[in-house]
Order: sequence, then C-alpha cells, then structure tokens
Amino acid sequence: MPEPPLGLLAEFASADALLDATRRARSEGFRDIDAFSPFPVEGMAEALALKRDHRVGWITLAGGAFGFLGMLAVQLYVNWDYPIDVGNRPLFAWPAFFVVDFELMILSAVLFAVIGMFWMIGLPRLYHPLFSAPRFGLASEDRFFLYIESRDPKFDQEKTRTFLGSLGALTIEAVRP
Amino acid sequence: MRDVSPMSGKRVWRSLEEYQQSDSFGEMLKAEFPSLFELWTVDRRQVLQVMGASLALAGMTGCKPVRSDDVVPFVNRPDGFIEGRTQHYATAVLFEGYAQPVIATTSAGRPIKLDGNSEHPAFRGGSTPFMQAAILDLYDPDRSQAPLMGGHPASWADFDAQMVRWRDVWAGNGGAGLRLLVGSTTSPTLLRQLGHLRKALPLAKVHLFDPLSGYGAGPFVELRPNLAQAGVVVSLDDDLLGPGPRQAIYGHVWGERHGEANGNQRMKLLMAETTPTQTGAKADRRIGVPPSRLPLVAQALAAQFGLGPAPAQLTAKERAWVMDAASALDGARGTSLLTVGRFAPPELRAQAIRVNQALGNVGRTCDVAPALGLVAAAGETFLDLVRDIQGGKVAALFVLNANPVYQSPGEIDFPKLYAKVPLRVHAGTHVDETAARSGWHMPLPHALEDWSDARAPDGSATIIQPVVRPIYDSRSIHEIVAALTSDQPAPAKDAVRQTWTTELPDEAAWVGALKAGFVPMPASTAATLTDRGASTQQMSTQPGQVEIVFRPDPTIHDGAFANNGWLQELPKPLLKTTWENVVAVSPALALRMKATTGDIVEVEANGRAITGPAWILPGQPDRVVTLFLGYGRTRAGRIGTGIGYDAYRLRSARSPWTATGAIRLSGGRAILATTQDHHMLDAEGEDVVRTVTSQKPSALRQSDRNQSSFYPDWKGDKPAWGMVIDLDRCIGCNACAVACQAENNVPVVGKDQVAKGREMAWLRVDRYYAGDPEEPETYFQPVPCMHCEQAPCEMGCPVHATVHSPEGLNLMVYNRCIGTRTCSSYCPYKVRRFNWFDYTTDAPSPTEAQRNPDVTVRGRGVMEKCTYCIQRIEAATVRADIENRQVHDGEVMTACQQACPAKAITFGNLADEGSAVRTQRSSERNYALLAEQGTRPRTTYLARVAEEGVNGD
Amino acid sequence: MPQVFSKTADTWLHAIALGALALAGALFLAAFAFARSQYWDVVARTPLQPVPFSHKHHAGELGIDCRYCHTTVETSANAGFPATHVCMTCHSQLWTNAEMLAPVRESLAENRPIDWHRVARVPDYVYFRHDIHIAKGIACVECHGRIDRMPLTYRAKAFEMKFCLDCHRDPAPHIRPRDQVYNFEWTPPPDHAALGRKLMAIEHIKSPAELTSCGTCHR
Amino acid sequence: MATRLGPLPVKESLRDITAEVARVPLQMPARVPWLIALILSLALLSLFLGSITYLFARGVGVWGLNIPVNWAFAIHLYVWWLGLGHAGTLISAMLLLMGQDWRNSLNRFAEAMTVCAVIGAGMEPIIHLGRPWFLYWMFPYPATMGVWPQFRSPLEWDVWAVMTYLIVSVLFWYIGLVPDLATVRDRTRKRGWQVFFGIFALGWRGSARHWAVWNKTYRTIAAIAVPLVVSVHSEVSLLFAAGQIPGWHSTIFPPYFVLGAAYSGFAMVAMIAIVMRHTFQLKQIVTERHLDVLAKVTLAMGLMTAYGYVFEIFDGFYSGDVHEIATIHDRFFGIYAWSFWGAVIFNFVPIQGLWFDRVRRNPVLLFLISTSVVVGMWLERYMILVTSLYKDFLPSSFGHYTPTFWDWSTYIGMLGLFMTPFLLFVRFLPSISIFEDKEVLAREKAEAAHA
Repeated sequence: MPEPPLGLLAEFASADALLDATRRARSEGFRDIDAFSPFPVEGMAEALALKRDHRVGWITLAGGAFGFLGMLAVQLYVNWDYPIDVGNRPLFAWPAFFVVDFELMILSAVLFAVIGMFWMIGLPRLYHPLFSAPRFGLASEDRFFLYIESRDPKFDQEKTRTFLGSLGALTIEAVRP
Repeated sequence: MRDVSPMSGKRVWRSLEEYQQSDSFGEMLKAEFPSLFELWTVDRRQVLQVMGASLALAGMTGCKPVRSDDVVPFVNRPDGFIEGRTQHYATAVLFEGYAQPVIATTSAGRPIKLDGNSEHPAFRGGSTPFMQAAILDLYDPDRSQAPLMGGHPASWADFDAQMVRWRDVWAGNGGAGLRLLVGSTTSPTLLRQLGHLRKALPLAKVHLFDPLSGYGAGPFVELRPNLAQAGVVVSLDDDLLGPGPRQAIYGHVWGERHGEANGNQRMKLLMAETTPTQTGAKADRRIGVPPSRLPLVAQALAAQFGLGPAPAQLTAKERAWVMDAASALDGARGTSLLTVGRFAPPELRAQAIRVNQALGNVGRTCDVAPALGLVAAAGETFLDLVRDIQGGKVAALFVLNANPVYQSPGEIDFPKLYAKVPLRVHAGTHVDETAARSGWHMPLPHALEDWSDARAPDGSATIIQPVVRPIYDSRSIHEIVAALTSDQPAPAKDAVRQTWTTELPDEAAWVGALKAGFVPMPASTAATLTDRGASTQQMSTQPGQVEIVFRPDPTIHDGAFANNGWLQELPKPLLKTTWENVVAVSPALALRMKATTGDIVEVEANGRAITGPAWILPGQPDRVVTLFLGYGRTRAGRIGTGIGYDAYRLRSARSPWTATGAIRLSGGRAILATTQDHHMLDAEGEDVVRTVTSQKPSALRQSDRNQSSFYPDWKGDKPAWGMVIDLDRCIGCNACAVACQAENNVPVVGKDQVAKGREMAWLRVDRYYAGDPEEPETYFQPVPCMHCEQAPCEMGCPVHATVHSPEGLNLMVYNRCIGTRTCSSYCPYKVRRFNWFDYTTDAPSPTEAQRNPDVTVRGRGVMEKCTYCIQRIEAATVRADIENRQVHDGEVMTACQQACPAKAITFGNLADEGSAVRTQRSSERNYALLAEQGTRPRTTYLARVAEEGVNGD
Repeated sequence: MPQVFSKTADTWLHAIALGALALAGALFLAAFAFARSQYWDVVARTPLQPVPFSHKHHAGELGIDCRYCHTTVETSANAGFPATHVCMTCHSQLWTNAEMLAPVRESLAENRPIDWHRVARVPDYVYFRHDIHIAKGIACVECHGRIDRMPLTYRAKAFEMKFCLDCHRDPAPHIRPRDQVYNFEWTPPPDHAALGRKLMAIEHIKSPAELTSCGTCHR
Repeated sequence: MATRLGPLPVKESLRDITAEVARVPLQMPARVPWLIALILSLALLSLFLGSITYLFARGVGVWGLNIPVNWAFAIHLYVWWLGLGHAGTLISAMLLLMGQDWRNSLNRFAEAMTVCAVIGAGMEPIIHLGRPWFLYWMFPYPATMGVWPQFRSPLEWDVWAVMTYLIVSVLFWYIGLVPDLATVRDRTRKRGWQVFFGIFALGWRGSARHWAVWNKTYRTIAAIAVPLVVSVHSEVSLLFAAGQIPGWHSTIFPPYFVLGAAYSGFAMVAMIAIVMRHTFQLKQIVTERHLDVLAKVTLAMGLMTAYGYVFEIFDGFYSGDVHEIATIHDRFFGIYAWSFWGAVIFNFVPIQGLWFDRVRRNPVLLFLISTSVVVGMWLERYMILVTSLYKDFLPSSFGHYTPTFWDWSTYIGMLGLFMTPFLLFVRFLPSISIFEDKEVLAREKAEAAHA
C-alpha cells in the first residue's frame, strides 16, 4: 500500500481550461490549491483569490530608503570625519552627494526586491515532491496543472479525483513524497 | 650593438640606434608597430630611466647596498653637522672659463643644488640654466673615472712614472716641441702656473683653444658693458640676455630696470640681430639683419656720429631702425650704450668702441679693458698650432680641458693632424673625441670637487672650493700643469692659496673670501684701443645661396653640456625643441623651398654638408640659415652621443660665425621633440600674455571682472601663499625651469617621451609670437601651477589625492594618487605631469645622489606638479613655529624665484599687508591667466610694458 | 519526471550559501584585523642589532638624557644617531673589554660606522620632524613608548596614519610642558586635556584643520 | 489592440517555441560557427590579457597618452561600451512597462549583451589606472589611513554607477531567466545538464503564487532600471561636463549622452538579433516584424542624437566663448575632423535608409546600417574626448594623440572580453525568453480565436 498522496495534480491543455478549473475548484470549496503554468496566466490570482500582496513594493521601498539614507550617512560621515578642502567646494556638497546616493538607493532597492522575492516564494528549493510527478515537467512546456493538496479539509482522494476529472483534466496524478 | 662604450664594454645608447638600422626585423617592427618595438627593445627605456645613467657603474655596484631600514651613523660627527639639515658653501662653477658664483647646498655631504650667490655684487643671487644644471654634471656617470693609457685603464702612478722621463727631456731642451692646448680659462692660478711654465721651459708654447672666440688671436681688449648705468642700449647682434657668462649679470640689471623698475629709469633696448635671440625678443625695437648687411647697419649708425661715411645701400626698414637707434643714443649721451656681439666681425667691435667714445659712454656705461682670461698671443693661436703640427714641430701636445678633435673647424682635419703628434696627452672631464685619439687621458675633477679659482665676467674673482670629495680618480688641472715642471707638484689648494697671498694675506681674509664666495678686484685698468685693422670680409651671396650663421646651442652651448640630461631636455628658449639641434630658416625661405618644420634639409658650405631638420623660425632674416653648434658628438656619453648634426664641420677658421652656402630639401622628415609648436597669438591669445602701455596702464579686461561664484571667497587668518610673475622682467632664460627640476627631483624622460608630449617640467616657459611672422613680437611666459583657490582639478580626484591646504596650496599627495588623471583633464592650464612609466627607478646611479631628500621621488602612475616648493614653505614655517613667530616676508623663496636672475618671480603671503607679493598683486599690471574660468589662481602675472605703438597694442 | 535533486540538496544549498557568506565576512574581518596587527605594523619586534644596546639601562637606570645621544632632536627633523665617539666617551673608561662592545671598539679603530637597524621608521613619503614636535611639547614617550624600560629597543606604537591623525586632530591630551618632554616618569594632571588646551594657546599650536592638512606630512 | 498584428506567427505552438529556443543550449544547431566564433573570441581575450599584463607591468605610457590628452581609449571605450549596454536595459525594462510585446523575443539576449558590455565598460576605467591594485581606495572602507574617497568627483560617481548598473543588470537578467532555466531543466535528459540548470533554476515550479510575486518584482525592478539607465549615462557625461574643458562643459551632455548610448545600443541589438536568427534559425521567433520595430526605434534614437549634435554646435556658438567656438571650429576643420565627420556620416547618413519599409525588413541592410551606427558612435566618443582635450585653453599646451599598438590591442582584445561570455551565454542558456514568448503567443492565439 503506497503511502497517502500529498495531493492530486490535474493536467490541462490551455490556460483558459486551467483558469476555469481553478475557479470551479475554488467555488467547490477547495482552499489548499495551486496552479502551475509555463507562463503567468492573467486572472489566475483572482481565481485563486490571492490577497492583494503589496509586500514587494514595501520591501523595495525599504531597500531604497536604506540605500539612500545609508549612503547619505556614509558620505556625510566621511566628510565630517576627515574634513578636507576640495577646491573650495562646500564640505557637505549635497548636489554632488545625491548622485552616488541615487545609485545606492537603486542598488539597495533592487537587492532588497530580489532577495525579498525569493524569500516570499520560498526559493531556492531544489527538491519538491511535485517534481516527482511524471508529467509535471510539462508545466514549463505547454501544459497547465491544477494541484489540490491532501491537507485541504475537503480533500478526499477518490472524490477529488472524480471532481478533477469532471473539470476536463487530461491526466490526474497523485503526488507522493 | 656593434659599438662599445669607451669604458665598460656595455651597450650604449648610440648603438641601439644602429641596431635598429642594421636589423630588418627591427625595422619592420618599428615601422608597423612602434609600441611593440618598444617592448622588444625594452632596455632602451632602462638606459634612459635615470637620464641614461641608470646602468650600474663599476665603482658603485661594488658597494654594499644599504637597506632602507638601516641607519649608519658617523664614527665621529663633524663639527656643526646636523643630520637632516643642509649646509651651504660659496663657490663657483665654470662657464666658458668664467666663474659663475654659486652657493652649493649639500645634504649629508652630497651637493644637491646650486644657486646664485646673493652676496655677489654682480650676480646678486641670479643664476642661469647652466649654473643650475652644473650639479648634474658632477654626478654624470659617463665622466672619466680613471687615467687611460692607449685607451686602457691606467693609474696615476703610471702617468707620474712617464712624466719623470718627459720632464727630463724638456729640462734638457727647454721644452722644445712641447705644446699645451688649453681651453678657455680665467683662473689666476692657472695663468700664474702657465706663466711659470713659460719661464721654466722657454721653448714650450701655450696655445689657446676657444671655439667660441674664433680660432685666431685676441681680442686683447674688450668692450665691457656696465649695463646698470645705461638708459638706452643699442645692440648690434649682441645677445645680452641670452646664454653666456654674463647672462645672470645682465638679467639682474634687466630686472632692475623693468617691471616697476624700483624707481629706476626704464631701460630702452634696440636690437639688430642676424638670428632671433632672447634679447631681440625683449627689445623695444628689433630688426632682423642678414650678417652680410650687419656691417652696413653698423657703419650707418657710426656715420650718424660723424665716424666714417654713410653707406648708401640701406633698406627702408634698416634706415628707420638706424635713425631710431641713433636718436636714442644721441638723446642719452653718457647713459647710452652701443654694444656689438661677440660673433660679429672684430672691426665692428672696434667701431662700437669709437662710437661709445664719441658719445661719452666709455667709463660710464662701458669700459674698455683688457681681456680677463687667457688670450692667445700672436704665434700661440690654435691656427699656429695647426701650422706647427703640419710643420712637424710638435713633439708633445697636452690638451688641457679642451676638445679640439670635436670643436675644430671642419676645414681643418684636426683628427688627422693630431695623429701626427708623437705624444698626445688629454686632460678632461670626459673621455671625449679628443681623449679617444690621445695616448694618455687624465680625468679632471668637476668644479665642485677640487680647488681652483676663476674670474667672473665683472672682473671679481672667486676661490672655487670643493664641496664634495672627488667621486672619481681625478686630478686637478693645477697639479697637472705643475707636474710639467716640478717633480713635487703642489696640491691644487696650495697652488690656489699661493696665487692669492697678496690679495688675501692672512687666514682671516682667506676664510672671509671663501665664505663670501668672491674676491673684489680693483676696477679694471682702462686699456687703449689698438685697431688691428683687419679687413672686413665682405660676404657676397650668389643667387640661390644663403648666408649661414653659426651659434652655440641655446642649451648645450658649444657641446660642453651635451651629456647633461637636464639641459638636453630643456626646451630651447625660442625654438622649444629638445634633444637635438635644428636648422633655423625664415618663413619666407621655407615657403620658397616648400619646406615645413621637421623636413630634413641639407646645408652645404665650404664644400662640406650637414643634414638636419628644418625649423621655421619667425623673425629669422630671409635667406639666412642658422646652425647650432654642440650636437653631433660621437663621444659625449650616453646622453649626448649621436644626436643632432655637427655644425663645426661647416665652419672655417677665418670666418667661424658666418658662411655662405646652399640649402636644399634632402627628403625625409624628422619627429622633433618639441614642447610647444609655433603659436601665433590671435585675438584669443592676447588675453594669455598681456601688454600695457602708458596710455592703457591696466592689464584687466572686461572678462576678468565680475567673477561671481557659487563658492565662498577665500578667507581666514592663515598665510595665503601666492606668486606673481612679472612678464616685463622675464627674459625667457629658463633658469627657473632647471632650478625647479633640480629642487624637485623632476625626472628626465628622454627624447621619445618628450616627442610624445610627456615632458615632466613642473614649470615651463611658454613662448608666443604675435604679429607678422617675419618680424614677430615674441613673448615669454613661465607657467607653474596656478594653485587655484577654486581648483577644478581637486574636484575631479576620487581619492583625495589632490586637495587644498588651509594656506591655499593646491596639494598633490603622491602616495594617495591612483592615477585616474582626472585632475589633469580638468586643469585649464595643463600644468600637471604624469609618470607614464617608472621614470625614477631605484637602480644605483650617482645621479640619485643629487635628489633632494625633502621631496618625494614619484613612482609610476602618479600625477605630479608644481608645489610652490612646499618643502621650503614647510621648513620656514617650522622654523618660525619653533620660534613662535610668523614667517617673514621673503623667508620662503621658491626655487624658481631664487634662480631668476631678473627677479621676475615674487612669492609670499598674500594675506600679509606688507608683503612684496601683495604689493605686486595690487599693481595695475596684474592679471590672472584664464580669469574667466573662475579658478581664482594664486599665481598671477604682471603684464609686459610696451612703448606706445611699438610693441603690442 | 524524476527528481533531479535529493531531499538533502536544499540543506546543502543553504549550508553552502551561508558558508560562503560567512567566509566572505570572515575574510573581511581578517583583513581588517591583519592591517591593524602588530605583525603588519612591525610593532614590538626587536631586530638583531650589532650591539645589544639597552635603553632601559642607559636612559632608565642611568638616567642619561635622550639628547646626550640624540643630539639633533631639537634642531633638526632627524633626532640624530650617536656617532661611535659618543659611545666611547664613556666606554673608553667603562666596560672597556666587554665582549658585547667589541663592534663599537672596532668601529672606532677601523673608522667604520656601526650599521644599526632602524626601529622607528615612517615611509619615505612621510616627512616627520622631531624638532617641531619637541618644541611644541610632544614627549618622546608619545610615539616611542616607555623606551626607558626597553632592554632591547622595539617599536612601541603602530605608526599607522591613523596614529598620527589621532593626535593631529586633537593634540590637547598629548601635550605637556616643554620641560617635561624628556621625562618618562611625568604623570599628567587629572585634567590633562585642559592643561593641553592651555599649552596649545601658549605654544600657538595650529588648528586641527592645518595639522591634518595632507601637506603637513606629505609632499 | 485586438486587431493588431502580433509579432509572432500564430501558427506556432507553445511547444514549438520551447523547442526552437531550448534547442540552442541542448542540441547546439550551429556547432561549427559557434566554435569558430568562440576560438576567435578566446584569441581576442588572450590578446586582451596579454595587453593588460604588459600594461600593468610597464605603465599606461604604453598607450599613446600624453599631457594634454591624458584620457583616450580607455575612457572613450568606457563610454562606448556602457552606451551599447543601455539598449538591453531599455528594451527589457522600458518596453516591458509600456506593454510592447515585441520586446519578448529580444530582451533576453539584449540583457545578456548589456551584462557583457557593462563588464567591458567596468573594466576600462580599471585598466585605465595602470595600477589597478589601488582601485579599492575608491570605496569607503575603514582604512588605517583614515582617509576616505572624495564623493564630489564624477569619477567616484562613475564607480558606483557602473557597479550598481552591473549588479542590477545581472539581477534583472537572472530573475527573468529563472523560469526559462526551469523549462530547459525539464527538457533535458542528461543528468549533468539537469543539475546545472536545476541549480540555477532554483527549483522554479511555475506556481501561480510564484508567478504573482515574480511578476510584481520583475515589473518593480523594470521600473527602477529605466531611471537607472538614464542616471548612469548622465553621470558618465558629467565626467566630462564637470570639467571646464571647451567641448565638454555643457549642460546638454546628460541627455545627449543617454540618447547616443541608447542609439548605439539599439543598433547593437539589431546586429545581434540578425546574426542570431540567422545562425540559430530563430526566424519564427525573431521575425521581420521585430527587425522592423527595432529599426524604427533606432531611427528615432538616431534623429534625437542628431538633434543633440545640432544643439551642441548651436550651444557652443551661442555661448560666445572663444574657446568653445574654437573647439567646434576645430572639430569641423582640425586634424581630428575625420572623427567628427566620420561620426556624422556613419551615424546619420545610412540610417536615412530606415525610413523605408523594405530596408527595415532586410536583415542584411539593417545589419550594415547598424554596424555603421556602432562605428559612428565609436567615432563620436573618440571625437568628444580627443578633440576637446588636445586643444583646450593655452596654445602652449596643445598636443596630439595617436593611439599606439597597445591602445588598439587592448581595445580589440576587449572585444573578446565582450564576445566570450556572450557566446557562452548563447551556448548554454536560453537566449530568448521562452515563457514570455509563450505568453504573447497564447494571447495572440486567443485574439485570433476571438477575431
């Protein structure tokens, strides 16, 4: 007897089919579901009822502010620490300092955004049970997959399989660890 | 490669040139990929790195190397010696045999700098490029290091052993067949010794070899200008301000009588010259005259004062000049001066004496006096010697401090004649062309190494005291001459002391003279003019022929300085070429020949020819070609051998300064290592060098005023160092540039680097022309770092390597510089210099010993520039600080300021109300270079003063 | 499709990433520490000298004034190294046969200098002057440490630029009355900085801006 | 938008796209030409390494530099390389934000080109020093010297700008690459490739949640990258404009430089696109329509750059400054006039052909015109640098500059530094964005179905 599956993976031929299936699964009451597609599918976030997520923006903003203020602090500090007359220019030459400041703001914002993104989506994660599913590799090709996890309260291996079949899935696989 | 240097058998510079020519692969490589060629012959650079001197010397490499963290104290500290402090000694170096009084600065026993003796009544602290550069000759690694017999190293003992035998022979025959050929000298001791020799060996003869006074007899009497008394000076081809033993003296007078002139009357100068000179450049009224017409101009001028008939064939331009000159002379009887150049025909000099006598100038603005130095009497000229050798009358020839094989005129095949003399002995500082053909060669010491004496051109004498022990196994000329008659020759010091027993009777007087650096001499005895009545050699030029003028090279002179890297790399004042001599032609002649600057031309005269690069010289009289002596040497040393052409080959003994001949393009072009092209100033350039007149006394222009800035004005109670350069006083002599090089360890980089635009001079003297190229106005402008208060360079440096000091210095921190060169890109004056290669490698070399220990030696990849001699500012500030006082005005002198004979450079504290520099800066003539750039330079200029309608606007 | 990576792959990945980060940080810290280490600064090392000269004995125990040997310390940039003669003023009388003094006697006899190894040394591009520091009340001990307690001489302070700057930025705590400059035993008053400020005014010591201007030491 | 003709042929399937793109790293269709190109670029790279070794050993004197022209190839090529790079970011980021679907076939290799060009650009100022081991003094680190960098210096700005630009370009390129790495990972059957792509794909699964966050991040970075490009090249221009040298000291420099940079960059992208679609048979993905649009953008950029020329000249005369006027006069007639007229001719004459549809869609002609633009901009950067420096204010300090063998060898060798990583990228990574093209294709198909 194989151990119980982690969930069921249903394959669809098109983005529209996947979108449709996802909506139906959702309205059926499934919550622990995920959709996989070779490219971002418009409307999928709504279909999955993902909350509007502003974290990326905030993280980027935080990164920008960090870079801007940090570099400004560095520039002010170094000129305070060792004040040197440079061509009779002001010691705290704000317009000149803003140039490097701007760059560092951008650099820091982008670094924060990228690191934040990977943190939010939990990557890198080289091993994942889904990779064991024989047809899952097509998710990066031209197939679209709906995945219902077994931890969903509504999950029942047989019923769910039937339900997925009713959505027009081309194949349905059980994902095992 | 096939050649060997005379001493060591090592490859020398000259041979590399030959190597390129003999190797077809090298040829191809050089043509296709000059830089790759550089890689392939990497030792070429190494040779040049320390002015061709970096190759290890046999004597120097033997020493145990001293590691940088070693400290080697004295065994017994000499009295008064303070480590880290410099000592100063008054002495003199020689130029054409004349004393050039100097104060030698030594550090830890090494002479590192020469400067003018400010106590000297005539020199007044002024110096010339040659005085400044003489220190480098001391450390010249190519100097002769030991006696040579037949070209092989020998010892003085060997020589002394020979001498015993020769003395026996001469004692027996009264010196018959013994001849001495002595280079120009004014040494009273040497003259005394030669007198003694004549008495002891009555049949021996002493011939004078002086290629710069001609090869014949006399002059026994000279017109000695006393420029300080003259209000009007008319010069017939006399380059008063140009290179010569009197340059510093005249430069001083010039400075006194120009600029604000210190209340003195401004000197008026009129010049007629056969080739452009510094004097012509500074003259109020200048005319270019071909040498064939110079006697006519002189005659016309004399006729104005009733001396002889007026010639008819003057051009309008010449006549106008003669009238101006005559009226100027006439208007200042007793305070005027007519002077004639040393290269003009002798009868012109006699004529000038008569004119001055007529004007009542003699005894006031000039003296007629017997010549100071050794003069060739009848029968004892060089030509007499030549005749005697031909006649087989010469058995032994001692060539003392002269180089006749190189410097004799081309019409005499002296090398061949010399070979006929059975015993040939040469004494000189280098194993030169003559030494190489002599049986014996004896090294002479540098002036700073041994005792001697000499007369300065003003008549005063200087006891030359050594400031360093001889570096090589040399022997003084006084000992050599004494040895001719004595088996116990007195050491040089005793010989000199003996000469001065009358004037300096006791030890106190002797020490006093040594400390002062000069011995005042009684006013020169007036001499009467004896007209030798030599006939004027009327020069006649055929159509298609040109007149040729010979001149000593402006920087290496008659060739004596050929192995001096500083002088080789010093731009010639008017030409701005370095490392070689050129053939100067007039713009009109060049146009007719279809020649441009750099084209190789062939000049032929007296059946001999030379080839050299043409240089179009504004102001050169048409159909006159100027050739410069001193180059084309075959045994000058690693620096001076094999560069340029040898103009002596075209000379004749009868007419050493002029010739007629032909010039033609010979095909090919030369890459000239110039530091500045011909720049005729246009409207834009007039702001660069400015002129004021009595009508328009302010140098300021509209664009200088109302300089607003984002940045605050300079403020503070600190000293504000600044410099003012008086363009009216500046004579363009380059003494400042060489002084700067000596003081600040500025490297010599070699011809190929200069040709690429990589000369390292921190202070350059720019030369500009304005107006008609045939009769241009010529301007000199020394340009050091401006030390801008709002320095654009500093803003560009990413690592704080060039910053401002609270005292307003634009600092350059070499050890912080990473070499982005942003500062130089942003510098509007382009005064910054970059170490493109490692120009100052640590290879052992005596030239390293010259380096100023107070100035960092810069490595590769580092920017450098004028620092206002910060080491001197620092020393004075610390001195004042220890004494808890302010730095006095004049306490800090920059090297350039100190060297300037005309006192054209003033340096000091601008914040000090009473300082000289502040006074100068408030002059109406004061202006800033490129003021409209808003850089607020600390270095400013005082505009040149022109007579209304004569010079400038 | 099969799994490409095993379940432990992620653990490895994280370990390697963290390890790399830690290594980079450690390298930076190591470089930081090395640049300040006694090794790099050549501090507290006693090079082999021709004569094992003891400052402790001469300056400390015998109380010979610094200037007896370092004669030019008040008049020149260099403090001055004693000539052999200076050593022999005493050692021609004392310890005339001591083995360890043989090089000194040889030096005098053969007129050959003694080749010492410099301990306190700044780079060639740093122009340090003893005279002005002495004149303004900077004691020997400030840079050379308790040299009167050194049996063999070593560099007591790291001659980093920071070391010079610290004092040039705020000289007050380092200044003492001129007559105490050579006194190793001088104990500063509790408010040394206040005394220092007073002395700064008396001695006209320059402002930090001037003292820290690059040209003060580099040219 | 519904009637708009999409950039990709509708008859393609998603699988076709994967196959066509993934084939390049997995099967390498043009093995021989690629190998030849790689050998060539490795040879150039060796030339570069040899040249800089010699340079570092001897000093920057091996170049033809002097005073006054103490900046030449290294700085001029720095500007040039950076300019080439800018198109990648602009295509990728700006067109993404503007919803220009056609970018999707071009952005990946354009970004890779950016990364390679910025590596070259970043290298130039370093070798320019001749003693690169002091580079770290430009960064504020706690030194025992107590001295810090000087933040008013445009060169200091450049260090940070180029560093930022390089890092941001690499990150932007990489996060765009991750989904495609996953695609290739899933296509390959070879263990080694699986591990290689697997590690760099970071375990990407194409989850809708991932896509949502990824999408936001990607667009955010794109939005940041556009002003970055503008700022970077503006700063580069300030390296010149902050100096007082006539011909540099002008407020028009920042936009003038940015436009010129984009201009040369788009031309470079066109060149690479043409070569790649030909070599790797990607004509179904990089279509004629792509070339057409690229050509139009290049033309537009060219005209704006031409406006910059006109205005720079006008500006010089309008200033009334004698030195400025002299410099412009000198550019027209001086000894370096060839660089000015060369720039004008190469930059602005051939592109006039791009007004015509047939020229725009002709790969050979477009390639030649683009080459001309890249050469023209090379000459322009040279002209701006050398003609300004060699004659500035004082006639006495005028000088000449002639590049030496080592100038050329460093420059030509640096082409190897650019080409080698680019060739490796082409060989081993999906050089066209697979998933973004699929997205476009899916949309096109949907639109076609609706129509």
